Amino acid sequence: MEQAKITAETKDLIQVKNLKKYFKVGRKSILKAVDGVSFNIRKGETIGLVGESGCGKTTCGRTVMGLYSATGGEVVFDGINVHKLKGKEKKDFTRRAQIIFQDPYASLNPRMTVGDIIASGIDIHNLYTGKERMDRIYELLNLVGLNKEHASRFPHEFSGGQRQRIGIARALAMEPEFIVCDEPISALDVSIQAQIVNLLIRLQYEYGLTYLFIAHDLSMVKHISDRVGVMYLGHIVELTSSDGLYKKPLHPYTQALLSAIPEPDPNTARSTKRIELEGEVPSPINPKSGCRFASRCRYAKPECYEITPELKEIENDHFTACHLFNDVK
Amino acid sequence: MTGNINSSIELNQEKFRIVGCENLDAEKINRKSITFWQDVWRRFKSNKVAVGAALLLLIITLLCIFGPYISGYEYEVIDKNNRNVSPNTTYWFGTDDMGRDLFSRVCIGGRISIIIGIVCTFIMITIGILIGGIAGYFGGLIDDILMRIIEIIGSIPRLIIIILIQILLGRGIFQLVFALTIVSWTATARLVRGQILQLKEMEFILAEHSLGASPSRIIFKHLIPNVLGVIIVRMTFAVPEFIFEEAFLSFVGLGIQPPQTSWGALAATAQGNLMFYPYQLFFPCLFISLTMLSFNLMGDGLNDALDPKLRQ
Amino acid sequence: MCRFIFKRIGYALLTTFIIITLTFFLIHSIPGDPISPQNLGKYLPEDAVKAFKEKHGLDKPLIVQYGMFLKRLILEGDFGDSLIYIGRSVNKTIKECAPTSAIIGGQAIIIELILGLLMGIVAGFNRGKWIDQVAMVVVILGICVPSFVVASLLQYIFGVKFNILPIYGWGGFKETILPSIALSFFGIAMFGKYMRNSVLSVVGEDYILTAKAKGVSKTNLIIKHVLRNAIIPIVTLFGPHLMFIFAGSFVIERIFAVPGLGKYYVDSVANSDYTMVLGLTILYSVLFIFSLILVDILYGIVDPRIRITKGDR
Amino acid sequence: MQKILEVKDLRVSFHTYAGECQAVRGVSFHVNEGETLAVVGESGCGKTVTSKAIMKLLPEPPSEIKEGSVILFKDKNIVNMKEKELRLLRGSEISMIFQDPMTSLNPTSKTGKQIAEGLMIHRGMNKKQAFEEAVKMLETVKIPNARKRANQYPHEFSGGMRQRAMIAIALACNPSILIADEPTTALDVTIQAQIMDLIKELQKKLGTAVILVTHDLGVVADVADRIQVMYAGKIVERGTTDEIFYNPKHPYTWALLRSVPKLSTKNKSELYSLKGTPPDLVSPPVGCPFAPRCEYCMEICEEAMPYATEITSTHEVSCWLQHPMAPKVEVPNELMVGGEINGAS
Repeated sequence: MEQAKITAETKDLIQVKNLKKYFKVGRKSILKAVDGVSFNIRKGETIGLVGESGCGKTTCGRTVMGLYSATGGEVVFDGINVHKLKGKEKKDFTRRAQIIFQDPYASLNPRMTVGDIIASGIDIHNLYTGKERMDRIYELLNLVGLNKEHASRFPHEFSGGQRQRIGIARALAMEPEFIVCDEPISALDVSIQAQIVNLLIRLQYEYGLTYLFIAHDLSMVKHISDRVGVMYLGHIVELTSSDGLYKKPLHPYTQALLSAIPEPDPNTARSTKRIELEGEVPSPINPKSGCRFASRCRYAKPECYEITPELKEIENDHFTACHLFNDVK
Repeated sequence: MTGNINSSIELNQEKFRIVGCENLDAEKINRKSITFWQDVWRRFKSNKVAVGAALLLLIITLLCIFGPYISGYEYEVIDKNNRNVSPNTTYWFGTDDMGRDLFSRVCIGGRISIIIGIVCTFIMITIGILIGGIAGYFGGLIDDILMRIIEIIGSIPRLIIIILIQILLGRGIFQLVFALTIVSWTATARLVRGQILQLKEMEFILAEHSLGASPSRIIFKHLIPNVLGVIIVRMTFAVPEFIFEEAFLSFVGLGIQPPQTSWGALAATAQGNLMFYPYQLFFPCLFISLTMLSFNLMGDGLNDALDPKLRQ
Repeated sequence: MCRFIFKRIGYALLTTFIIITLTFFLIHSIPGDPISPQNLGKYLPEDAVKAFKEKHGLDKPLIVQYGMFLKRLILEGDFGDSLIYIGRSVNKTIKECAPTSAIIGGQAIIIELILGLLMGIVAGFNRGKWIDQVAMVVVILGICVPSFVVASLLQYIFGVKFNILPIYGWGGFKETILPSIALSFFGIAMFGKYMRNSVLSVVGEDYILTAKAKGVSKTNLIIKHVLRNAIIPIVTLFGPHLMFIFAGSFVIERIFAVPGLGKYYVDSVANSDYTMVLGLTILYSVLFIFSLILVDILYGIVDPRIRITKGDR
Repeated sequence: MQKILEVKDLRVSFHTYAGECQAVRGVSFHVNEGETLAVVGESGCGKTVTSKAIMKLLPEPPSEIKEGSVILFKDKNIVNMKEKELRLLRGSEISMIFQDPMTSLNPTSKTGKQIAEGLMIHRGMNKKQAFEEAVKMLETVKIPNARKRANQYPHEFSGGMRQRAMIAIALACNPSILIADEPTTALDVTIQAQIMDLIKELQKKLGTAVILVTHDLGVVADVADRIQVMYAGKIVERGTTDEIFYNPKHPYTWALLRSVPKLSTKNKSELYSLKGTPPDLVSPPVGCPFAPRCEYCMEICEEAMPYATEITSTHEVSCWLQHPMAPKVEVPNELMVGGEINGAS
C-alpha cells in the first residue's frame, strides 16, 4: 500500500491560527498551556506534536478538537471555525473529527460493554439501530483486530493494548476524516506500542485519515508522522518534515531533545556525544516574556530574554522560532 | 538454568518443526464474561461475615414486622398485675413498669427506629445527590455558592441544629425526620461532588463530549452508573447512623415522644430501673447494637466488593 | 501561614455571627410567651412577671432585644439570665459546669488518643494476625454500640455487680472514671480504625521502601517514617470528633448524673429555658468553630506540604 | 573480574486470592565488581521483583522467597540473613533507587536529613557531620544551592531533582552495588539523559556495580556492560551488550529489538509487533513461556522448558532453536541493518 504523496501544495484540512489556551490557577496566576500556536494540517497527512510533560501538547490537541474552548486564536477545519460551532453544527462536527486518548484504563467507561462503548457515537447520532448496529460493531471490532465475542465483554477484561484498540474503534465508528491521537501509546509496553502504531498507519492508508499525533516519544512520532512540530512551554519552536527534523534540527531545543533520545544501538550510543541540557522545564504558570527556552539555551543572547521569537520559515517548509536565525533570509 | 529437561519427553525431529503462532488466537479471553454487578455480587457472596450480617438484618426486620402478632400482646396495653415481670415463657422479654409486654414494645420500637433510619437515608441521599451532582457537574459559581453553604452548615455542631429545629417545630416523628435530614445531606453532597469532579475529568467522559453526547446522556449513562457503587455503600452506613441518632435523641428525651416508642426511648425509660430490672434495658440495647452491627458489617462487605482496587 | 490563619479566623468570626443571629431569631420565633400563665407565670404574681419582662427587655420589639443581646454579649461577654431559675445567669452556669464537662471530655480524649492510636498502630503493623483481629472486633463494637449502652453496661458491671466504683454523682476523681471511659469508647474505636488504615497505607508507600533500603532499624522506621506520616490524616478527624464528645456528654452526664454543661443543655431544652439554650448553643458553636481552626493549624504543622502551598506561594 | 553478587535459582511467589503467582521462576545470575548489568523486560516479567528480592525488600506475606533460592553477597546468603544483618547490608553495601521519584522520598522529612540518615546508621556520624556530608552528596549529584536545598522538603524539588536526591541517598555510604529500578521511566527524555549520565559518571568515580532494571533497550545500549532479558519470570537470554544487540539469539530478544523504531528506519513502514500477551503466572505454561507468541514456535516448545545453551562464555540463551535438531533460523532482516552483525557464531 502506498499513500499519495503529501507536499506543501496539498490542501489544508485544518488551520490553527495563533491558538491560545490559558487556565486560571488560584486567584492570580495564569497557566499558559498553549500560548499562540499556529500550524496547518494537510489533508491525509500525519502531523506529530512532541514535547516534554507540561509543554501543552495535550491541551493543544484537545483545543483543536474543540473539547476545550480557546482563550484566543482560531481553529479552522475545512473552512469552519471549530470554536464558533453551536448545537447541531457542533454535533455534526464530531462526526468529522475524533480523538483517541492516552490512558487505556480511564478512557473506557467500566460499566458499559465494549459493544456499547464502540457504538456510543452510533447511538448519539442515531446512525444505525438493531441488527445494522450490531453488524457495524462487529465490523469495527474486526477492523481493530478483535472479534465478535468481545462485544459483550467489559473493559476490565482486556489488556492495555486491546483497550486502546477499543478506543480506536469507538473513534472510527463515526467515520471521521481527522483523528487527534493524544499520546495513544505512552502507557503501553514496547511490543504493544508497535501494534497500535501499525494499526494507525494501516487505517490511515485505508481510509485516507488525517492525524494529529501527540507523544513525548520522538522516535515513534518521527516514525508515524509526515511533519513534526516540537513544543516547548506552550510554543511551537520548530515545525518541519520528520526527516528534515531528524537530519537537520535547527532550534537548540530540538537538537538537545533529539540527542537525548537513547538510541538502541550500542556503537552509535557510545560514539555520539550528547548535548546536555541544564536544569528542567520551567513552570508554565505566569511564564516570563521572551523565548521560553532562553533560560536553558546554550546560545541565549540578551534579546532572547526580551523578545519572543516568531515561528518563521528558514528553509523550504522548515519553520523555527529562534533568534539565531534572524539573519537568514 | 542448565537443568535437565524432562526425560519423559522423547526428542525427535518431528517435534522440531516450526508451527509458529498463527493458529493461536492471541486475543482470546478465557474467563467467563460477567458484568460489574455480577462481579460485585460474587465478591459480596464470598464474604461470610457480610452475608451473615445481611441475614441477621433480615431476621430483625421480619421480627419487627411480625413480632407483635406472634406474641399476642398489644404493645400499649397496660397490665397492672404484671408489672416488671422478668422474661419468661409468656412474656419473652418480660414486662415494663406499667406491665406492658416488652417483646411487643421492642418490635414496635424497632419498626419506628428502622423506618426512621431508612426514610432519613433516602431523603438525605436524594438531596445529597442532587446538590452534590449540581455542584460537581456545573462547577463555577454554583459550585462555589453551594460549597460555601455546605461549609457553614458543617461548621455548626450537627446535634445543635437538630435540637434547635426540634425546639422550633415541636417534637414528633416528622419533625425528627426533618431535623435529622436537614443537617446530614452535606457529607453525601460532598462525596457525590468529589466523585463527579473526578469522573468529569476522566477520559471516557471527554470521549463522550468528542462524540457529541448530550448532557443527559453523560449524566445518566456515565456519571450515575459510576457513582452508584459509592452511593450504595454510603447508604448502608447512613441507616445505622440515623438509627443511632434517633436512639440518642430519644434517650435524652428529645426524640420520639410517648405513647410512640423506639429502641432509644425504651432504653431511656429502662435506664432508671437499671439497678433492679436490667433486662428492661438489655433487650432494646441488644437490638440497637445488633442492627447497627449488621448494617456496618454489611456496609464493610459491600465496600470491599465494590472497591476498584481489588478488581482486575 | 499567618495570612491563612487570619483568614480562617475572619471566616470563623463571620460564621459565629451568623450562628448567633440565626439562633437568636429561631429561638425568639418560637410561638408563645416565654413567661405566661401556662408555664412559669403561674407561680408568679402578674406584676412580678411584668417587672421581669421589663428588666429583660422582653416587652420590646425583637430587633431591639437582638441589639441589646448583642451589645451585652460583645461588650460584657454576658449571655443573660436564665428564664427558669430566677437569679441564675447563663454565665454563672457556664462557669460552674464547664470545668466538670471539660474534665470528663478531656480525660475521654486522652484515653481515646492513647488507646485508639496505640490499637491502630499495633493492628496496622500486625495485619491479619490475631491481635489485629481482636482490634477489629473492638473497633466494630465501639462503632456499633451506642454510648448510652456502654454507659449502662459499665454502671451495671462496676456499680451493681462488683460495686467498686460510684455510678452516680460528682466529687473526686473516682466519679470521673466511668463517665470518661463511657465517653471515650466510640473515639477509641474510631481512632483505632483510622490509624490502622493510615498505618497500612503508609507502610505501602514507596518512601518506606526507600527507608528500609537505607537500613533504618525497625523502631526508627516506625517512629520517624511511618508514624510521622500516618498521623497526618488523623489530625483532620479531630475537629469533627469534638462534636461527638459534645453530643456524647449530653447522654453521659445524664446517665451518670454529672452536673456538667451537657446535662444543663438538655435540661434547658426540655424546660424551654430559652436564654440558657441560646447561650449554650453559642458557646458550643464557638468552641467547635475555633477547634476546627486549631485543627487546621495543627495540620499545617504536621504536614510540611500544606505549609508551603498556603503560605509562601 | 571479581564476582560480587551471585544469585542462584531464585524463586519468588506472591500469594494472591487467585492463587500463587510465580513472579520469578528460577533465576540465576551474577554481578561483577564495578560493572553495569542491565535487566530488561516488559511489565510483569519479574525484573522488579528480582531486584527487590536481592535486598529482601519484598513484603512477606504476600510474597515468599522459595526454599532453595540463594543470593550470595560476599559469600553470605542474603536469603537466610536475619533482620539485623540485613540492616547492616542495606544502604551500606547494597542500595537501591526506585522508579517514581515523586513517591519515593518521605514527604515529611527534610531532604538533607533523609540523606544523613543512612550516614548516621552506617558511618556512625553524628547529626552535624552527617548533615555536612549530605550537603556534599547533594553537590556530588549536581544540585545547585546544595545547602539551601538540604533544608527543603521533597515537594519543593522537581522530579529530576528528586531522583538526584534519591541517588544521593543511595550512594551516600558508597555501596558496592547500586540497584536502579527503572530510574528514568517516570522522567522526560532530557531529564532521563541527565540522570543516566549522572549514574554513569558516579559509577565510574566510585567503582559501584550497577544493576539497571528497565524496559527500555535504548537506555541500556549506552550504559550496560552486560544485559539479561527476562520474560515471564525467567531469563531467556543473557550476554554482553554487543552480543545482545548485534547477535541476539532468542526470538523474544528479536521482538524487543525489532519493535522499537530507530530514528533511521523508514517512515510509516510496518513495525514488528508481537501478538497476544505474556502468560498468566498463576498457572505458568509447562513449556517455553514465549511459545504462544513466538513465530518460530515448535511442538517441543509447548511441551518442555528449553535449557540454557552457551553460545560464548558470556552469551547464553534458553531456546529450543539452539537444539541441534532444530531447523536453522536466520536473524530477522531488520536487525541486520547496521551491517555490523557478524552472523551466527
